[in-house]
Amino acid sequence: MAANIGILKRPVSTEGVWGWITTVDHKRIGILYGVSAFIFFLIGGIEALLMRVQLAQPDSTFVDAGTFNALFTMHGTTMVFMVVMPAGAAFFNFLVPLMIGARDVAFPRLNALSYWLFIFGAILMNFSFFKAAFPDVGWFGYAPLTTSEYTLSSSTDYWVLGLQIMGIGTTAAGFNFVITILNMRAPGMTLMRMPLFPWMTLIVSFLIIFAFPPLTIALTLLLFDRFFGTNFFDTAGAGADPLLWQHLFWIFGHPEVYILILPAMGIVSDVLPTFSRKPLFGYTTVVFAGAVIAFLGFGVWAHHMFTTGLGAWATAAFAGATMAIGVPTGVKVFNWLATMWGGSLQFKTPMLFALGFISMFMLGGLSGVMHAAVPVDTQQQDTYFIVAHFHYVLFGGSIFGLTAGIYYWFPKMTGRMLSERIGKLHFWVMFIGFNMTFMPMHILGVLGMPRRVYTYSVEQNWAGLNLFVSVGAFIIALSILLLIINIVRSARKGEAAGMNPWAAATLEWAIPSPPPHYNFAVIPTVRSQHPLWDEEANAVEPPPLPAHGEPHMPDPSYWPIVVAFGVTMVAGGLLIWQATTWVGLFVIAVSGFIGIRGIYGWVFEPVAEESAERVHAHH
Amino acid sequence: MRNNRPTGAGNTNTVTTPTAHPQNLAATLRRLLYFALAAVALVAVFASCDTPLTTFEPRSDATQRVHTIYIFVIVAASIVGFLVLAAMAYILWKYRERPGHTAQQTHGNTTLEITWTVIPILILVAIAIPTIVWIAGTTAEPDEDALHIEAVGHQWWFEFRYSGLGPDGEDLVTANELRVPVGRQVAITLEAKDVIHSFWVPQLVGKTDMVPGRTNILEKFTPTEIGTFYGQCAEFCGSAHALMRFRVHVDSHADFDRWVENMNADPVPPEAGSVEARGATVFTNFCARCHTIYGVSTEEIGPNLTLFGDRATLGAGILDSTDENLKAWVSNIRDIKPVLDTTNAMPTFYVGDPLVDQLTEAQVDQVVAYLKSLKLR
Amino acid sequence: MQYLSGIDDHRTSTGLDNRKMLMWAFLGSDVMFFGTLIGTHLIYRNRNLSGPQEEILSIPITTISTFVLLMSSLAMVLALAGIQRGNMGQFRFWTAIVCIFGSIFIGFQMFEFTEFAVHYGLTPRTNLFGSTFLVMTGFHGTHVAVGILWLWSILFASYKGKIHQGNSLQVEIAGLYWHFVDIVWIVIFGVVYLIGAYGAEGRALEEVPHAARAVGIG
Amino acid sequence: MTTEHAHVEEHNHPGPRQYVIIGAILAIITLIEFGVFYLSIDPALMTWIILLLSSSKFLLVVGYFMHLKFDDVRFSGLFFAPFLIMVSIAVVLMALFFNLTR
Repeated sequence: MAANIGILKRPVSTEGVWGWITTVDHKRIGILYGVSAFIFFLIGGIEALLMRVQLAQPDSTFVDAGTFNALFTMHGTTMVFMVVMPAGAAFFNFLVPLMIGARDVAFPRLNALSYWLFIFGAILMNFSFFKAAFPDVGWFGYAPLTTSEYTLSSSTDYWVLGLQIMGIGTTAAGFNFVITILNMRAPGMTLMRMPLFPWMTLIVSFLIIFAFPPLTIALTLLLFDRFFGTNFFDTAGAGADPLLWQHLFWIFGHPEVYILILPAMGIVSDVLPTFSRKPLFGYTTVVFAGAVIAFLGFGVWAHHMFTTGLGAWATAAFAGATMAIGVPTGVKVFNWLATMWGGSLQFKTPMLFALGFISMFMLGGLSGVMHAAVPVDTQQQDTYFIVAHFHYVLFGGSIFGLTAGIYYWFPKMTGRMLSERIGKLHFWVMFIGFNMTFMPMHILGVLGMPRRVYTYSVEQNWAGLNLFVSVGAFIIALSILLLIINIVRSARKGEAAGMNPWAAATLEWAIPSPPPHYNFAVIPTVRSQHPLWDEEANAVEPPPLPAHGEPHMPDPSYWPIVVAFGVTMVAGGLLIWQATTWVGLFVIAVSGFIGIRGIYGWVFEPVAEESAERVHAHH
Repeated sequence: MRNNRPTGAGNTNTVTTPTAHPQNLAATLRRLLYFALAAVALVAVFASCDTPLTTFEPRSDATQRVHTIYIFVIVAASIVGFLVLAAMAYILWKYRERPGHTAQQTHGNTTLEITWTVIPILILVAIAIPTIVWIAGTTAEPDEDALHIEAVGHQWWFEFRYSGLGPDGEDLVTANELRVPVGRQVAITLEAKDVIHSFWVPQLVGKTDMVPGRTNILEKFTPTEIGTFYGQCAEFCGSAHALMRFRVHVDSHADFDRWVENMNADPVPPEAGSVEARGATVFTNFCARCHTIYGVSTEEIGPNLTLFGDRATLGAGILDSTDENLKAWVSNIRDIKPVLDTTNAMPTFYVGDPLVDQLTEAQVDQVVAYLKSLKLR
Repeated sequence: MQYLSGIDDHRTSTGLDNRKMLMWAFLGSDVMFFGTLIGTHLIYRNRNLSGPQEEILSIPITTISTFVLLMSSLAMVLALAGIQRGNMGQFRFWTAIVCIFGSIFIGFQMFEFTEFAVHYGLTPRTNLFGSTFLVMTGFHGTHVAVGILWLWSILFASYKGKIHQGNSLQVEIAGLYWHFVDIVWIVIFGVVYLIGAYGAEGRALEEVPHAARAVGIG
Repeated sequence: MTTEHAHVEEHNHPGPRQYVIIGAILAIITLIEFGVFYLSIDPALMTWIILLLSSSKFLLVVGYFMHLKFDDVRFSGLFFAPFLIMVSIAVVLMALFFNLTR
């Protein structure tokens, strides 16, 4: 019925490259997210290594100032928006429906659109490398440095548009997971029976849909300034206040910090009980603490701006709110420790990474409390102490947590185990490399080394520590190599995982590995927080498919990628417009049409082709 | 309902993988300890070096106050960190998987959880109190006899304007090397010409941003020791951000007064026919388009160069003020510093290419000699 | 753990429809979007260095356009009430009214923007007021335009039999969006126009309508 | 399920008559706002009056036209939670930018 509306025939095959491009299966989209994030992780890592080579010795001329500034800008932007967030999204996508007992997310095609917008936005931003140069204004893009008056190249345009497109995709994903988790749970899976990972996904999704609009606005204002000559950040000519950008950016940016860390907290909260062989200690408290962190996260943005002259009372209030966030965070750490107390701890690789997460994240949290103390912040702000702090939170926290997730769920995703031997080696090399890299940065910060400097002079006496740090960075790189080796080895000769290799408690382990495309042959009914530990079905094969065959699943669709392409090319047209007006307008018009056509095609395409009749009859 | 909670290995679904042996764990912990000791030793080595931007050697009342809180916070955080890590190590050791040991199926304990909610609150309150007292202290009015200075950030150098100390009661302007007397309070207001910069002299005063369109107030400070202190722009401000440095010379009262007097006095014209005199002509014809020397020129686009011969550095504190460096700087600033080619950027004067050069090499030498001759009397 | 068989594919945990919940979540997110835009406008008030600002806002004209938008909202609920009762004629009539009123509102806005540009020389490039005001109301206008497009599409689809009493939820969701656009305007009209322009320096007294002066509130 | 749900809802929904009444109230409030604008009163008082009138219009549309008054409470949560966050943020921002915190 719908096929004749579209100019594109409905894809029917799930095989081959087109199968992946048109897929709406949450597991495949999850894998796409994961693989993309990993590729960008390598790119962002190489950027970091280049910076570390430059800083390994004083007055180095390995790269010049402009290149270095581009490197740290792209390293930050890449790691935040193209690595940790999509890596989180990879786990959301693959696991949340499995963990809550659903067959897919609430809006499978919207889910595909989210991925394509993310990847197109990321590619657009990185494309600046071929066109002008990488953006070099910092991942925070403080105005007025980003206005065309002070940024002569078009690289900042790529940065703005790329972020904007990724932001739209992310927000769409946020909507999807809010609805999925609220609405698609299996019977009996009450909110307070959900594992911690879907819980944290829910909270993160709320953060996304409420925190991204301020960023969207900030980017839009900047975009209008750069493209159409508005005055939002024109301090000299129009009397604008550059702090507007900082406020809007951090109103987004601080919740963003929790968007980056909460998924890792969710992973660890599910990994720990499995390898402690006992339930999470104080489930309700851990859930509640996550929610409180998220809520308070909207009220502390100005602590990124203590040195901008906010005024005494505003500073005091934001300092107080910031310290308050330390409380639920601390409670989580204590609850994790108490989860292990009295357990029977199995030091498998995922557990090691989870332990790495707890210890390193806690150190990052403690240094965070230090600069919540405003006087201390006047000395620490914009020094390597801050760099050390947020790498303890985002690398020691997010990356360790996500790696725990990789080792924990890789068997579920692929059906094969990763090597424990290489995995443990990976952990220790990464743990040591991480601490070698970032622990000395605390000292560098105390010794006054500012962030974002491409060079420093001999007389500063920072050379020795910097060399040490750079060596550490390469040890981290080595550990990532071990991960790659482990994955390749597993793909070739990894042992079969079976349904539940870790004897874990949650629903995703009740189905075969890798899961069939419909996830659950029959939707389970849940009676407790630990269905596979508490109930009779433990260690029992899932029921066979019912007599009427496989459940109806949504069919693949071209429209998500068509819409994403249209949106991205509108941005591309804007970029062309700056150089050649009419060509740009033409591109904008054509791609705008493609986008709108895509939306119409999407709207009038039934979710699943063969069930079109049935759906129609249902209404 | 049968409780099938697995108690470790032996579950039907478990793929048997080698579990960590206690010996391995002990060895690992031992290795970790060595690593930590090595790290501490490293800190000791590097902390003993002379690092001019260190935040740990306060030389003013302001940084001293901050330092006290800094140390308190570090000690508090270290104790908490150590205790939690120790507890974690104990738990990992005590409850490691071993034969005959099964996990206790606890779900939570309200009393415990309340306890470890209250303890962080108490610690944070203990940190919040000195913080808020300190913030309240920053709102105090400056002393009656405070030295009022306006610092302006430019891409990429610092301008310092002493209120009312200049010729005819106007501002006395200097650049990149701030001079203040010891023991007298300094009250600095901060502004910026183009993008956001940040004023920071770690040993004298914590940083505050210089925001275009705003006037920020730096924390008032009283230097307690004579000497030269290093400053650095602490907010990313474009390509040469790393090279935007400055110095603060804390002088005795007598030296400071002598400097102010000299700044205000008309410079002695160089002896006619000397190299310096020819340099002065070059200066008037070229450099004076942007640079002020009191009594010689008035444009304020570039840094004020009065008494330049007494400066220890050039180029916003990035080079020692030697003849060779100055010559290279005047010849082609782009060799030294990444400069945005805006209208306010310093031109390239000499690269040995007649099509580009505005000056000859000899003229560069002359202007270098002239600038170096502008010294205190 | 038990397995149920024959679960309805359309069952949801909360009993609420996914799409309707999506629209509410989207509106929640859009609150942040417009809140930030309006907030930006408010914090940049009175920072203009030059050029016209709030004194040029025409309250009488905007009151009329506000009224038009409010009435389109009324038409929207009447259209929904129609389709929910299976009265397609009522639904189509009121939906068309919504689209027409929405278009009139857009017309007012275009008139306003043109007036500002031609008579007062105010464009987004002129000053901060021009930038914040025009971008904010421009985004609102874009939302209105999208709503009109959406409702026209629904109206056409209803003639093709694709919108009927059975899926009136489609209309309800579009309606939620339309009402949201309306309440955003309620806020903009109150905060930006009325409070913003009240007592603005240079506001011409002639602007007070005769009717208002006649009843003594001028 | 959707149709069934809609029918259940309709029982306590207001009908076209109530909608027209609400519409009339909205129009009257708008007229009052218009009148208030031409009063010569203290700007602060005027601000509060307009805020009060606008929020009552806001609540009428949200409550009746958008059915939030009769619909599931979770919808109200999805809408008013960000609303409260945004209002608080805006108030704080205005306090900061108008230098009320110095």
